[in-house]
Amino acid sequence: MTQPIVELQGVTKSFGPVEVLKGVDLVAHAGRVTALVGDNGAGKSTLIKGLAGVQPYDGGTVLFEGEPVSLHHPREASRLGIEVVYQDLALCDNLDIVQNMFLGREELALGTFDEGQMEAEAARALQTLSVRTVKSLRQKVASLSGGQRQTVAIARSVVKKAKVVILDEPTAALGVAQTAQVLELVRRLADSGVAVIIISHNLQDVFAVADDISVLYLGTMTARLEAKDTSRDDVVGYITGTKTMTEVEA
Amino acid sequence: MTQPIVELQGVTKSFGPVEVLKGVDLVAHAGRVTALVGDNGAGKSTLIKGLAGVQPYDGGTVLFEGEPVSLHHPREASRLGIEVVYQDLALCDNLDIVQNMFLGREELALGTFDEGQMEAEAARALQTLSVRTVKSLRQKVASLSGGQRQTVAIARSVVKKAKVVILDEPTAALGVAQTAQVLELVRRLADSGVAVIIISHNLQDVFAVADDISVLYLGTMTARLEAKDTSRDDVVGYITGTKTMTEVEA
Amino acid sequence: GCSSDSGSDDGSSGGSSAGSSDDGAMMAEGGRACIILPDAASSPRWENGDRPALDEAITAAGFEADIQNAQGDTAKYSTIADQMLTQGCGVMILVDYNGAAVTITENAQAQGIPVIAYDRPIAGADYYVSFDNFQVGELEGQSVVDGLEANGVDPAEAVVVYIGGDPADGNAAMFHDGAVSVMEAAGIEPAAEPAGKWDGEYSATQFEQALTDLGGKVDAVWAANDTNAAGVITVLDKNGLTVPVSGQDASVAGLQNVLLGKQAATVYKPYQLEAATAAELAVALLGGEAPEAPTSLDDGTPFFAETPILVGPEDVQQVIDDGNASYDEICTGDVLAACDEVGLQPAS
Amino acid sequence: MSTEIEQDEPALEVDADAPSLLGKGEHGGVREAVSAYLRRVRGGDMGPLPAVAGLVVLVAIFAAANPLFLTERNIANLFTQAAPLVTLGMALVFVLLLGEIDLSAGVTFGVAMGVFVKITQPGGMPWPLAVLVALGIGVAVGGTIGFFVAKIGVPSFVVSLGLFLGLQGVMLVIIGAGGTYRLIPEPIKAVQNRNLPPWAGWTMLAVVLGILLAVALTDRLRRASSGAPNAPLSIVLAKLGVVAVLGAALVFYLNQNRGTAVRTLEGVPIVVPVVLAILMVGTFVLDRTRFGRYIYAIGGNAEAARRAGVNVPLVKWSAFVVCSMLAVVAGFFFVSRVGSADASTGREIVLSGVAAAVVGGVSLFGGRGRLVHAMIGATVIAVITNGLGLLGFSAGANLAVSGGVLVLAATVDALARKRSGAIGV
Amino acid sequence: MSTEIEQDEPALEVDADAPSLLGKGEHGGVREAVSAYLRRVRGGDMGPLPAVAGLVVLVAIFAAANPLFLTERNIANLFTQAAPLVTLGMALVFVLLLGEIDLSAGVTFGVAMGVFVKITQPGGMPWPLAVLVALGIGVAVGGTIGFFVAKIGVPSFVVSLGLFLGLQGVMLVIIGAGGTYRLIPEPIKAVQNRNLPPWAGWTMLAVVLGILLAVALTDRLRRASSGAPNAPLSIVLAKLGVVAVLGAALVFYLNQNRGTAVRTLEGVPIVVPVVLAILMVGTFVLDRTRFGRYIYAIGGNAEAARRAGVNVPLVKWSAFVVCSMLAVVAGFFFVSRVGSADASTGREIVLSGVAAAVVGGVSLFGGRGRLVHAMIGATVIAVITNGLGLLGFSAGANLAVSGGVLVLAATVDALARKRSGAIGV
Ligand SMILES: Nc1ncnc2c1ncn2[C@@H]1O[C@H](COP(=O)(O)OP(=O)(O)OP(=O)(O)O)[C@@H](O)[C@H]1O
Ligand SMILES: Nc1ncnc2c1ncn2[C@@H]1O[C@H](COP(=O)(O)OP(=O)(O)OP(=O)(O)O)[C@@H](O)[C@H]1O
Ligand SMILES: [Mg+2]
Ligand SMILES: [Mg+2]
Repeated sequence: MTQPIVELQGVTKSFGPVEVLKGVDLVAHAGRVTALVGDNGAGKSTLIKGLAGVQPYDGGTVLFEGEPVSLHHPREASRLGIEVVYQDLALCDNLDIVQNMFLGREELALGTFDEGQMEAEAARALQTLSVRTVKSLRQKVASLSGGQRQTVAIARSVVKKAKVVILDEPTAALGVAQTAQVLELVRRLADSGVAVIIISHNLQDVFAVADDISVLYLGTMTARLEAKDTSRDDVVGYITGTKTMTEVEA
Repeated sequence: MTQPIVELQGVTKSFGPVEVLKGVDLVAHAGRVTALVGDNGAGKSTLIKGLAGVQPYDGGTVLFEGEPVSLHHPREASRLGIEVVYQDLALCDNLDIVQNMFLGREELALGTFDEGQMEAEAARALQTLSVRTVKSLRQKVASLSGGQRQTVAIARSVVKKAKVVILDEPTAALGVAQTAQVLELVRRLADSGVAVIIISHNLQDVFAVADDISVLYLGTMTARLEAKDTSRDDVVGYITGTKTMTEVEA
Repeated sequence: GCSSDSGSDDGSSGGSSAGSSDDGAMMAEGGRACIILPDAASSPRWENGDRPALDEAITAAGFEADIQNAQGDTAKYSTIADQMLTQGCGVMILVDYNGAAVTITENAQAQGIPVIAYDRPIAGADYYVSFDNFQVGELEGQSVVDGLEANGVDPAEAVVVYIGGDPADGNAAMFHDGAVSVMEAAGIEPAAEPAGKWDGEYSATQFEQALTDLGGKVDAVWAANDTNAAGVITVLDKNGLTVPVSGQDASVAGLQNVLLGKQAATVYKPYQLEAATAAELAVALLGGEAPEAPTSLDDGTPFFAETPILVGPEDVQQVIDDGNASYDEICTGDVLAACDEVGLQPAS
Repeated sequence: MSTEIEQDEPALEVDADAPSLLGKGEHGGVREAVSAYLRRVRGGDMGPLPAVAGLVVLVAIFAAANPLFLTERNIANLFTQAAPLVTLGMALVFVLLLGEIDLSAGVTFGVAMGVFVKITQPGGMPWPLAVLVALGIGVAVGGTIGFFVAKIGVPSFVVSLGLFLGLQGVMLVIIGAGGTYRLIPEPIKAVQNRNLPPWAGWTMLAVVLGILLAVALTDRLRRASSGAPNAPLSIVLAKLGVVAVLGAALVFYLNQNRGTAVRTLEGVPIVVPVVLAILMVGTFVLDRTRFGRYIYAIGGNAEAARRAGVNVPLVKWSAFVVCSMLAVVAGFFFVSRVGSADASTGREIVLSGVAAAVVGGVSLFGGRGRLVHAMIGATVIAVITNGLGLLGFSAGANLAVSGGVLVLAATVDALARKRSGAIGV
Repeated sequence: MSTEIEQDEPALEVDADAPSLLGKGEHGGVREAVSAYLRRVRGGDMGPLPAVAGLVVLVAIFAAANPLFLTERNIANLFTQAAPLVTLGMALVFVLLLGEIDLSAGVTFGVAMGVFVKITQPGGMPWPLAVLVALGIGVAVGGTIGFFVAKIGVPSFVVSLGLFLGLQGVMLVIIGAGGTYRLIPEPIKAVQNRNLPPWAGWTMLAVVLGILLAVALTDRLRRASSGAPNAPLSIVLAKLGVVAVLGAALVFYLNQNRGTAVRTLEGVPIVVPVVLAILMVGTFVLDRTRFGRYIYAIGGNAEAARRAGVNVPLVKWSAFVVCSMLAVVAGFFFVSRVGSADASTGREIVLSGVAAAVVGGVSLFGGRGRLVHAMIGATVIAVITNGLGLLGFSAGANLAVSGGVLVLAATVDALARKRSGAIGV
């Protein structure tokens, strides 16, 4: 197989006395969808926050396109082309939809904001995601429904061309149609050469979209599988710890 | 059929210019699980926030055990025996798990808190929900994972005996095992005579647990079905608005 | 009341306790003068005038001076006093700040330390050394009355605005009462007396509003000090008016305004006089004597009174000669001509 | 069912069933715009409206109590009296939006003015250079606070309180013997004490309207070119019309002779265009540049802003620098009014500055507020002082009434917001 | 796979696979407890540790600079000097925990003391009655602020600033311009100026230890009876032991004669047990009653508290009342020290009170902090004033140094928290 675009080697992370990641390896390849699954509190979000530079790892190595990189700040991840949709969404409630979608990546013209351009792009991104009920692009995100907020967060990650897109439970609050659109979006992102890492508890979604499945169990990676070679029951076994394996070559 | 425990008649709600609920009817019976489904932004959360007294309705009538009641404050709902798990969870990040679970309903002995009692009850409630990864009951909820937070919010609703339990997307962030436990909990609550209203986008879960299904579409109730008489595709049709019906007697 | 005899007893007992102490740091006790100044912002005199003057005089007599400033905070005032008493004092010179010195006086006297009330009266003090603040007010009032008469305005008819100081400050009340006593005698009724504060900007606003209310007509302003006068004068300038304005402190701006004819006069309180008297008294007390005061207050406190001086343009030279203002700072720019007119010279 | 768009970005498939949101809820002419605005207001999006309402009520009361209140002369007074507080309030908005506070803003300008007044004594530095020195002091103080707050993470309340104390010490050393120094440079004195000639007042109004029109038209062109819909031109023109009418009334009023029989006094006070310029530039920065946007974002959710790649410490630091610099400008208006600087200059004003912003509708918790809110709030406070000054209460009554009226003004705001039932979620 | 429990509540099925969380992570003896504590500290849960560290550093510096600093006499001074600020800081904690502020706390006690001192002039009211009147004034002021904040929703910054102004006006009316009244009632004077006899100091210590032990043991019994595990008794005893040793050292030290040869001065100042009682009762209320718990909940997430059925307005209102009442108590300590009250009493202290709480580790944004934090923070500030007072700087230098040291003290706290990398969420 080709060189992975992102490779984590033995990353660790503790919060005070609590060891959350105990030496985790993970790879993600361009053009493939890697699903990261695991029980609640297994450490999935912590793992990807480290990759996003939001909560730097305590130890271990991160290779990006084969080079070791430092990820101590979200800007560093952003510069490498890593885009993240966080589980807690991380939106500014006092800003509107367009402002949130372009935060940190505003379109400028003549030194000031090109609002028209941003609105047009935001409208297209939301349309892509089957958003029907939003009243206006200038609505503050504080007044959005749970699913609408999630859609805005996802749309944020596609308005900028990225090399790696990480989605932490992106469909948790989404309706049927929106979920289908997001899964389709994920597939298309991967097909266009982006490495996608998706965290989800919905194994149906995982099997629908993922190429590789990595299972995190209590802070250690207990399985690395190809989706086509495994089954739902197997994966559930790894997640709940009733099954263990020696690592496969992914 | 018996008298419904909760009955909404033509409730309406607007946020400034935006009409979110356009005269909605809903009934919930003791001992039955009523699923409330609908697209993102359909108004589900707004509907149940009205019932919880958090965001009072603008118009319409609420009957509780046949009597019209006023619901202008969460305490009024609480006094009637209505317990709610909110989609945005509504936890105090600076308090620990036990403190959050018993907020507003602390166990007192000799005029001060009976912490031992509360810890014991909290431990049992969490164990019921298959929580494995929480480090201590005295952990602040700010440091919990998404699923752990959701579990705490759900556990909150069961430490007090209620007549009506409302769950707004309770399994969105939960793992496989925890989801199963919550669905089982819902079933058992209903079996013990509680009226349960559950909001979910996961139709599989809905069909697994619900007796009645009500579909909200753009602020109007477009269908009221018995789960055993309908199918997934039908429900999807109502949700996305491609199907409409004259109301059935539930 | 405290007679000068008891002061003498206290002085000697302070000395004896120092002698009996085996702590090296306590040795200074008998020879230390502890001085608390009230604040630094209301007037520059405390830090720039009194502090060096007292320090010099007492140090020159071979004693130690511990001088601190309460910075307009009564709690801090008490803290400083505690700290001083911790280190030991042979005599205390206190400038009261909003009553903070009362308890300290009692505490000090309980330890046998005589207390000199400096510049502001303190109930129960052993001595009082001060300019007479009522007299300061009288001089201010006099300057207003004289100014009106010089302009040919009948005081009884004149439109006079009163811009006082902070009403919470006891001295402000004395300045006010002194000034009013003179002005009232001359037949002046206040045309407006807005709320006061030791604050130039606030005074400017209050005066501007009073002026508006008076339809832009004013004949004189009683301003309690130079800072307040400066705010008033700016508003007068803006309206193209020049009327007699009073003031005190002989600050640079005040003296300049006097020279320019924008301020009638400023009351000059050469604190060197005050400081010299207090220092002399303190040195005597440290040496175990109990000097007699020329007068006493109503409650019997021995009183060394100093006389304030009204400074018009011709009197500025005296302030410069005393070293309380510098010719170079005053006589610059537009003021230079006015300086030359009255023949001002740098201090020799 | 879905169409594909070819573009640079990863191919996105638009759901043709889903409507495009572009321009949704933003169409309609003047009438629609007005009714939409009214609905928004009823819906809780009040903006500075309650503060304006409070202002109108206050003005009405004072006008009834004293007929001199609405004279040209008093209105002109009001502008110059309010200018320092308005500017200080605007300065504080930059840090309040972050959820921070700067208690030292007043003494910062005190120190800057102490230095300025002292170095511009005759024979000293030329005043334009001294202005730069004063602004430099602002930068230094703001930079210090910003360093401790943004880089080290000390609460701004404590840092700025420390500087509030420390700078008073510095002030004592600077001002030293002599206590009070007269302000010498005529141009600085003129700011608060001279007026524009009548024609210049009209020119000022024309320039303001021209800028507003130019900005609006550029915006429209740009939006049109990216395919985003524009509100109807009539709305833009209507808004400008309102500004033009109010502005013209004011300029006309202030151009009346408000002097005495012997001495004319007329025209817009010089400070007015200066404050307007600060308001316009500042609003531009907050609304249309990354710096401004990031200030709002940090105030709303600092962690979200950080995750979006915003350099949070740098933005915070810069906001403190801007705040202190604008505070120094407020200081110039202040000494220009007083005509002198002493060791207590600026010590009292800062709480009023914060109150001005809050009364105008700026949130102390960050993320909500605009410069114009601070301006309106400061005007409310200035009107209270001004009006009470005309009524000539005693000090005790004056203080009691000021405090009471301040609370009432804020109550109007709070009640309006509450009645409209604006609940965040 | 699962067992069923019979109970009143809706039947719950416990997942036997899932571990019970009861007592998890809370076992172990003294050694484990210490190492767990150290890990918690490294993990960012610093509590008041940085403030204590700052305090120790400050004390070391001042002790080195002046040998008198550590004398019994100065330590006793320190207690009485710190008492008003400590109490005011504790008062403010009640509102700071809500994310609110009370700028009027100082003048509130000013007014109460003005009235108290005036009505207890010879021939006036008996002092115990007058104490009730003063506390009643606290209730009235706190109730007023609480009404505007909790019921109407006006920001507390503005309401309390309004009262800060308004009450000064009231003060002027009560006391009269320039007036000063001496404090007459001996018992009130004694609080700050007399000491407990040595035996009473030891009794006080014994009572404190007895209460702590009794509370700890009741807790253990109760926990045991509901099946919740208890920490080993050794930990409880070890903690009590530390308190006993520190307390005994202090009592012993303060019982030394610190007077002059002619006049003995010994014993714990009376104010110390009073402040301790307030600390203990207040901590009890905040930690173990609904009122206290709800204050934290509202400060953490007011909407969540509201949804949980907490009567948010009532709790907020009560917190303001408690704050003002405790402020009045601080006022008694203040006048007892100063010996008189005048129209400016309490005008300056409030910002220091807030700074004390913040330096000690109380968050201005609500939800985080304890009374003991305010106590430590206030002690830091009192030590600064006390220590600088011994060094005899000029006013300018004194102010500059105080400000600088305050910022440094806060920096220690911020750096400690930062280094430990405590990130929320
Ligand atoms: N700041 C923190 N301090 C202490 N513990 C933390 C902190 N953040 C996370 N944890 C703990 O680390 C563990 C892993 O959390 P994480 O959020 O990574 O879980 P997750 O796999 O994303 O779970 P979920 O599926 O519920 O989102 C949890 O037990 C959580 O309690
Ligand atoms: N405070 C508010 N102000 C304005 N609009 C609001 C507000 N709260 C909700 N809305 C709007 O009301 C509509 C319904 O919101 P609601 O949260 O009830 O949706 P929902 O059915 O729960 O959706 P989801 O499945 O995404 O949670 C949405 O379009 C939302 O934007
Ligand atoms: Mg997670
Ligand atoms: Mg919802």
